[in-house]
Amino acid sequence: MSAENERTGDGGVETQEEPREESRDGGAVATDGEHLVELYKNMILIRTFEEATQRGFRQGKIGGYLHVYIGQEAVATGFIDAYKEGDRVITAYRDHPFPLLLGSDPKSVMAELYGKGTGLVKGKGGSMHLFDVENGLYGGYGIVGGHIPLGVGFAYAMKYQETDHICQLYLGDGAINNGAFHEAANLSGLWGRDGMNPCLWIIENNQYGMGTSVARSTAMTDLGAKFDAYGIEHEKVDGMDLEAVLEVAHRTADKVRETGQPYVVEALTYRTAPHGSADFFEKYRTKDEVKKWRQRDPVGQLEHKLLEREILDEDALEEIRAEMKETIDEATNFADESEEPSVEELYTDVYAGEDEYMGEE
Amino acid sequence: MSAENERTGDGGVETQEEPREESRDGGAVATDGEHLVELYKNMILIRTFEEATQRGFRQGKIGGYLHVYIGQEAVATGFIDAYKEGDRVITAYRDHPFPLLLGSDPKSVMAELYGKGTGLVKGKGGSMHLFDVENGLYGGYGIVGGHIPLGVGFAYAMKYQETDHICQLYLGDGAINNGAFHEAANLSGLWGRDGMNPCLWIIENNQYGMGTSVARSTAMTDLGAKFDAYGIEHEKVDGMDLEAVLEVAHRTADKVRETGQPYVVEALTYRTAPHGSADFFEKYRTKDEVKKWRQRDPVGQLEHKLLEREILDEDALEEIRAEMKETIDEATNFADESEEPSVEELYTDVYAGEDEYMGEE
Amino acid sequence: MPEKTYREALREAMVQEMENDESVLLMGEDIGVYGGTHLITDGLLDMFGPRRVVDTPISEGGFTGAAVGMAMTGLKPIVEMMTWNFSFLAADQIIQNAAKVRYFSGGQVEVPLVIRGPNGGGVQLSAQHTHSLENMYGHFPGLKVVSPVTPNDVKGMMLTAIRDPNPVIFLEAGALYGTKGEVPEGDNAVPFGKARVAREGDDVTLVSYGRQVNLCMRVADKLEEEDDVSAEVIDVRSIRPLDEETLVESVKKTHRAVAVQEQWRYFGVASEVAAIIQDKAFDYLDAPVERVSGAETPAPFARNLELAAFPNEDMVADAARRVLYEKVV
Amino acid sequence: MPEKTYREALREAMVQEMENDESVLLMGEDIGVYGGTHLITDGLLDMFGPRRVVDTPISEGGFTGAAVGMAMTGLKPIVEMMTWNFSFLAADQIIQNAAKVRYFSGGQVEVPLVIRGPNGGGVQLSAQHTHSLENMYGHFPGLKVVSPVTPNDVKGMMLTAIRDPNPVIFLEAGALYGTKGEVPEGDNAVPFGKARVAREGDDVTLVSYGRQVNLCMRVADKLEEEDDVSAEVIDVRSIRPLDEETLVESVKKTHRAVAVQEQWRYFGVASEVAAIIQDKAFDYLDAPVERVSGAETPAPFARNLELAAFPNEDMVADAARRVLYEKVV
Ligand SMILES: Cc1ncc(C[n+]2csc(CCOP(=O)(O)OP(=O)(O)O)c2C)c(N)n1
Ligand SMILES: Cc1ncc(C[n+]2csc(CCOP(=O)(O)OP(=O)(O)O)c2C)c(N)n1
Ligand SMILES: [Mg+2]
Ligand SMILES: [Mg+2]
Repeated sequence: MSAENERTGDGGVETQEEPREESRDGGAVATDGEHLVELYKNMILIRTFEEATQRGFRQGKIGGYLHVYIGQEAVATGFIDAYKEGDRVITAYRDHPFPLLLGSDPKSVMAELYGKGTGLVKGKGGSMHLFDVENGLYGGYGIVGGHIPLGVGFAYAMKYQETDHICQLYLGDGAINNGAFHEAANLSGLWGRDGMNPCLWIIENNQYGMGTSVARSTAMTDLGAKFDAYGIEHEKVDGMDLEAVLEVAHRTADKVRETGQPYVVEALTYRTAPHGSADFFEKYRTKDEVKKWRQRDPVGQLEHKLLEREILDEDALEEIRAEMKETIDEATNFADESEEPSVEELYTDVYAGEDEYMGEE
Repeated sequence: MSAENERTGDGGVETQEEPREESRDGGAVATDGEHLVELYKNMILIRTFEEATQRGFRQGKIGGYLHVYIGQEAVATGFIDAYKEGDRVITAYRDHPFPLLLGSDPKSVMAELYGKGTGLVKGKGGSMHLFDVENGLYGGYGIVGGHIPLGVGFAYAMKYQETDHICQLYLGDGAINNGAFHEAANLSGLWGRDGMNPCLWIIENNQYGMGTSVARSTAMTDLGAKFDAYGIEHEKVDGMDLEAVLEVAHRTADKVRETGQPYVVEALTYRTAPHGSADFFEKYRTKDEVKKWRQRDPVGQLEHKLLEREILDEDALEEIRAEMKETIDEATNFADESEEPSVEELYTDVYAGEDEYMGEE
Repeated sequence: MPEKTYREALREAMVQEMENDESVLLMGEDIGVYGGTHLITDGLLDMFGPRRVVDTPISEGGFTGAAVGMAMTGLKPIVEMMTWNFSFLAADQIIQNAAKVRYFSGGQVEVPLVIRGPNGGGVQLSAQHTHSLENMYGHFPGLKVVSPVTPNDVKGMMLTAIRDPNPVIFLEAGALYGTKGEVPEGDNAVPFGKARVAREGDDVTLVSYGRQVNLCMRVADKLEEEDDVSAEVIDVRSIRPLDEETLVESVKKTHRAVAVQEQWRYFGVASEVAAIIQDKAFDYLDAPVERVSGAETPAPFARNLELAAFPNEDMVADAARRVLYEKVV
Repeated sequence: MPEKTYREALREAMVQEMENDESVLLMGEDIGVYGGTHLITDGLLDMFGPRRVVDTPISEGGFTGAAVGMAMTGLKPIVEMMTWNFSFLAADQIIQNAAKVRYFSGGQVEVPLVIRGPNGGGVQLSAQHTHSLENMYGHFPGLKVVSPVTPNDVKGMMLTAIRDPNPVIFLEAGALYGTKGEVPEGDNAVPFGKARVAREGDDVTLVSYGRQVNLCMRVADKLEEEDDVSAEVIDVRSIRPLDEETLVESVKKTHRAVAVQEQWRYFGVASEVAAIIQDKAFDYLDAPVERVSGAETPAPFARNLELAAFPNEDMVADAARRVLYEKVV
C-alpha cells in the first residue's frame, strides 16, 4: 500500500521520489545543509499537497471534511525527522503530512482523500483517517481528544513488549480541554514513573480550536504547564522555526526512548489556512493577525535561511518546488483516475478473523 | 419532608433537636466556645448516625451500597457551618452528613437508607442519593466525578440569576482522575474570570479512592495544585482539625461569594471506616496506618480541646453523646417502623409536568 | 405561509423563546464568535450577549453536565452538540444525570434542558462522524427524544422542547439544514408523542423518521406510478414518547408495513416499530413487518460505499413489494 | 463434572489464558491490591505481577482507550469495568475507537480487547448503578456482545472472548457471581453467535438472557405444573452476533413466544427478538410475540419498588398464558 522507501538508521524518512542516500549516509546525521534541504523538500511536499487538496475540495472531488496543515509544516517535519522504525505516530484529523513524511506514497494519500479504492485505507476513512501501519502511522482520528488514550496505550504496550520504540502523540490546543486528555495524561505520568510510558507528547498549539482561541477556552493558557498536574516534564518550542523544532525533536525523542518516560513539547504554531473546509468567514481572527503570522511562515523562514547561508539559490528552490509540484500533480491525477472501491468493500474490515463480516446485507 | 429548623443569619444550621438560639445570636458569630460545642454536637450526630447505619446494614435493614463518613466529620461540619441560605451543596455518594448538617430531619435521612416511603427522597434514591433541596442539598451522586459539572453549572446559574449564593462542591481524591473533573474545573476557571463561578471546591482528600492511594493513582500527588492548570487558587487545610477547617471555610466561602470566582480547599483527612460495605479486607492499608489516623480522629481532637479549654467537662460530653444517641435511636426506630413506599411511587418522578409518567406498565 | 429553510425555522424557535424567556440560554462549541459550525446560531451572540450565548471549550461532558446543573437551578439551557457523534463524551451526563436526577431526588428537581444538533449521515463524514442515535437515547426513561424532518416540525418541536420541563434530546436532520418548507409565523408548537401522517394511503404503511421520511415519500410516488400501490407514509418524529396508536391505526387500514431507518438494524427504531405492530395489530397484519436499515458496518467514506450503506429507493420499494406479495425483480 | 461458582469459572478462564499467552493482561480499578470489588481478580496480582495486573485510577475512558491502543499493538487486554454503569464514561472509546478503528483503517489493525464486568440490577443499587446495556452496545457494528448466565458459559465465553481478535463486550450477570454450576476443567470454549436451548418444550418459547433466564426456567416449571404447558427456554447469551436461527426454529415448533428482559422496553433486546420472529416465522406464529421488560423508570432503591421494577414469575407466566390464549386471572 505504501511506497517503497529508504530509511536510514537514524530514522529519517523520505518519500519515494527522494531516495534517502542523497542526503544521509547510513546512520550518521548528514551535514546540516543537506539535511535542511531534504527537510525543505518535505515541507514543500506537504504544502503543495495541501494546496492540491484545497483545489480538489473546491472542485467537489474531495468530500466530507478537509483540514489542512498549512502554516504548521515545521512541526510535523521536525518531529517526524526523529522517527525511528518501529515507533508509532498517532494524531487527530489534521493528518495529511504524517503519511507523506513517514514514507507513504503521495498517490495513495491523495487517492484516499478522493475516496478511491487505491487510497491509503481503501477509501474507507477519508481525510481524517489516514493509516499506514507499515510506516508507523497508527491514524488519523476524528474525535477531538479521543485518540490520546490510544497513544498512551501504544507506549505502554511497546515497553511491555520490551522494545525501545516510542510513540509520538500529536494533539491540538483545543484537545487539551477534553477529559480524555486528562485521563490519558495522568496514566502516562503514572506509568512513566516505572519507565512504562515512552510517549512523546507534541502539542500543536496553533492557538485556536476551530474558532475558539486558547485564551477563550481556558483560564490558564500555558498548555505545556498543564502537564505539571501529571508529573510530566515539558518545554516549548517555536513551531514556525524548523531548526528549533529539529533540535528539540531529536533531543526529546532520545530522552523518551532512553527513560521510558513521557515528555511534552508544546510547539507554538499557527494555521494560516482556515480551520476546515466549512470555515468560510474566520470571524474569530483578524486579517492582520493572519498576515502577521504569514510573515513567520515556516516554509518562508526556511527558504530565507537556505538562501542566506547559500545552501541553495533561488533557482534551486524553484527546482524543488517544481519537482514537488510534479509529484503532487501525479498524485492528483492518480487519485482522479483511480476507481472507487468495489462495493463489496463496504462489508470487509468490520471484524477481524473468521467472521470477517457479520450481519445482514 | 425536612425538619423544621432554625437558621441564623450567618448561615449556620442546626438539626431539629438543637434550636440554634442557644448557640448563636442572629447574625453575629457566637463565642468560640459555644460555637464549638454546637459543632461538636453536629459531629457527634454524624458519627452516631453513621455507626447506626453500619448496624442497620449488618442487620440487613439497609440494602445496596453504604459509604460512611467516619473520620472525616470535621470537613463537612466545618464547611457547612459557612453555608448560607440559598447556597447549594453537592457531593458524591459519601453524603450522609450533609443533610444532617443542613437541617434535614435525621428521621427522614435514616428512613431513606432503609428504603422507606418516609425517606428524604421517598425511598427512591437510597444512601447514595440524598437530596434536600429546601435546605440546599442538591445531592448525592453515585458516579465518581459525575456530579462535578453540575456544581459548576449551579454556580454559573446563581450568578446568571444575579444572586450572591455560592455552591459548595465536594469531591474525593479519586474523583480528580476522572475527565469530568478536568472539564468542569476548566469551565469553572474560565467562567470565574468573569465572576461567573462562585464555586467553592472542597477536596475531601481521604487519601484513598476505594483501595487505591493517591500515590498509586497519579504521579503528581498535590491535589490542590492540580487546579493551577485551570487558573483556580487553592490552599490546604488539616481536615482532622475542626477549628482549622472552620477558619478556612468561612474565609474562603466569603471570598468566593464576594468575587464570583472559584476557590479550592484541599482538606487532608482520612476515612477510618472501610470504603463501603463490601470493603472487608482492607488489604490496601495497614492496621497501623489506620490506628495512627484514629489518634488524630476529629471527634477525639475536638473533645480534647473542649476539655482542655474547660468549655465542657466529661459529663457534658457524655450528655451530648447520650442526647445524640437518643436522636439517632429515634431516627432508626422511625426508619424501621416506616412503611415502604407505595408501589405507585415506582412510576412517579420520571418526568416533570403533565405526562408525569410515560410508558407502559 | 412563508417558506423557510430548516435552519431558519430552527433558529427562529430559539430566538422566539429567548426573547420571551430570560432563563433560556445557549451553550456550545463555536456557537458565538464563530457563528456556529452549521450557522444555526449565527448572529445570536450579538443579539443576546455572551452570558446567554456561551462559547465553550471542547468539553462535551463538562458543559453538558454544567447545563444539567443550570437546568436544575431554573435556567433553560439549550446545548448545541456540534454533532451528535460527540455526544458519547457526554453520555454519562445525559444518561446518568439529566435523565435520572429527577427520579433519584424523589421529584425534588426538574431538568428543563434541550440538547440539540445534527444527527445522521449522508455527507461523507465517515465512521466517527456518522451516527443516528434515536434508539440509543430513546432507550432511557427520563429523556424525551425527537427527530423532526420538516422546517415546520423543527420549529414547532423546538418550541415544545424548550418549554418542556424535562431533558429533550433534539436530533436534527443534519443533511437537510438547507431544505425549505412552509413554516407559520409565531407559535406553531408541535406536541411530542404524536407521529405525523406525511402522506395518506391504503395499501402499505411506510414508517420512518428523519431524512428517511423524504426517501419514503419518493418511494410512495414510485409505488404509485410503477405499481399502482397507495402507500401511507408515517413520520414517527417523536421517538420517546413513541406514538404507537398512529402506527397501529395505519396498519389496521393497510395491513402491511415497512419500517425504514438510516441507523443499524439491531436494536434500532425499526425493530421497535416492528415489535409494536406485530403486537398490537397482529390480527390485521397480512405480511411480516419488513425493516430496511443502514448497512451493518461503520460508515465508510467513499461516496459509492456511503450510498450503498444507506437505504435507497429500490430497497424500500422492494421491501414494500415483498410485503404486498408482489414479484420483486 | 466439578461444580464451580460463576465467579470461579470466570476467573479460571482468565487465569488459563494468562498462563497460555503472555500478551493477555488485566486492567481496571482496584483489581490488584484491593483484590477486585467483586473478588474476580483476587490473588492475580501476586500470580502475574503489576505489569500484567494493572490497577488504574478512576478513569474509565482513559484506561479503556489505553487498552484499545494496547490491543492495536498486539496485546490482549482484559479491562474490568467495575460495573457497566461506569461504561458511559468510556462510551466514546468503545464505540468510536474500539468498534471502528479496524474499519476506518481499512483493516490495518485488529483490536483483540475484552471489556468485562457486572451488568444488570437486583441488589438495590438504584438509578445510577442499575443498567442492562446489551442493546446499547449490541447496536454498534464492530463490537461483539455477550451475556453469559451459567458458570459453564461464563468460562467458555470468556475463553472465546480473549481469543477473539475483535473487541468483546462481556456482560456478566452481576447478581449471580456466587451461583454454582457444572464447569468442565480445561478448554470449554463456547462459540459466539449460538443461543443455548436451556430447556426444551413444545408449546411456547421463552426467550431471554442474563439472569432472566433463571426466571424463565422457574416460569417453565410453573407453567408445567399449573397449566400443563411445555415451555422451551432459550438463552440468547450472544447478543451480537445474534443467533436468529435458533429463535426461529423454536418458534416454528411452538408457534408462540415471550421475550423477557430486565432492561427497558423501548429499543431493547426483546424488541429485536420480536421483530426477528415476526419476520422470519410469520406464518408459524399463532399469537403476537409478547415482551416482558423492566419498568419504564430509572431503577428505584426501595426493595419493594425494585422488585416491582423487574420482571417476575407472574408477569412472565401471564404473558405466556396470553400468547397461549389461556385465561389470565
Ligand atoms: C469531541 C469533539 N468535539 C468537537 C469536534 C469538532 N471539532 C473538530 S476540530 C475541532 C477543533 C479542535 O481544535 P484543536 O485540538 O486545537 O486542533 P486544530 O484543529 O487546531 O488542529 C472541533 C471542535 C470533534 N471533532 N470532536
Ligand atoms: C465512574 C465511577 N467509577 C467507579 C466507581 C466505583 N467507586 C465508587 S467509590 C470509588 C472511590 C472514589 O474515591 P474518592 O473519590 O476518593 O472518594 P471516597 O470514596 O474516598 O470518599 C469508586 C472507584 C464509581 N462509582 N464511579
Ligand atoms: Mg488548534
Ligand atoms: Mg478518597
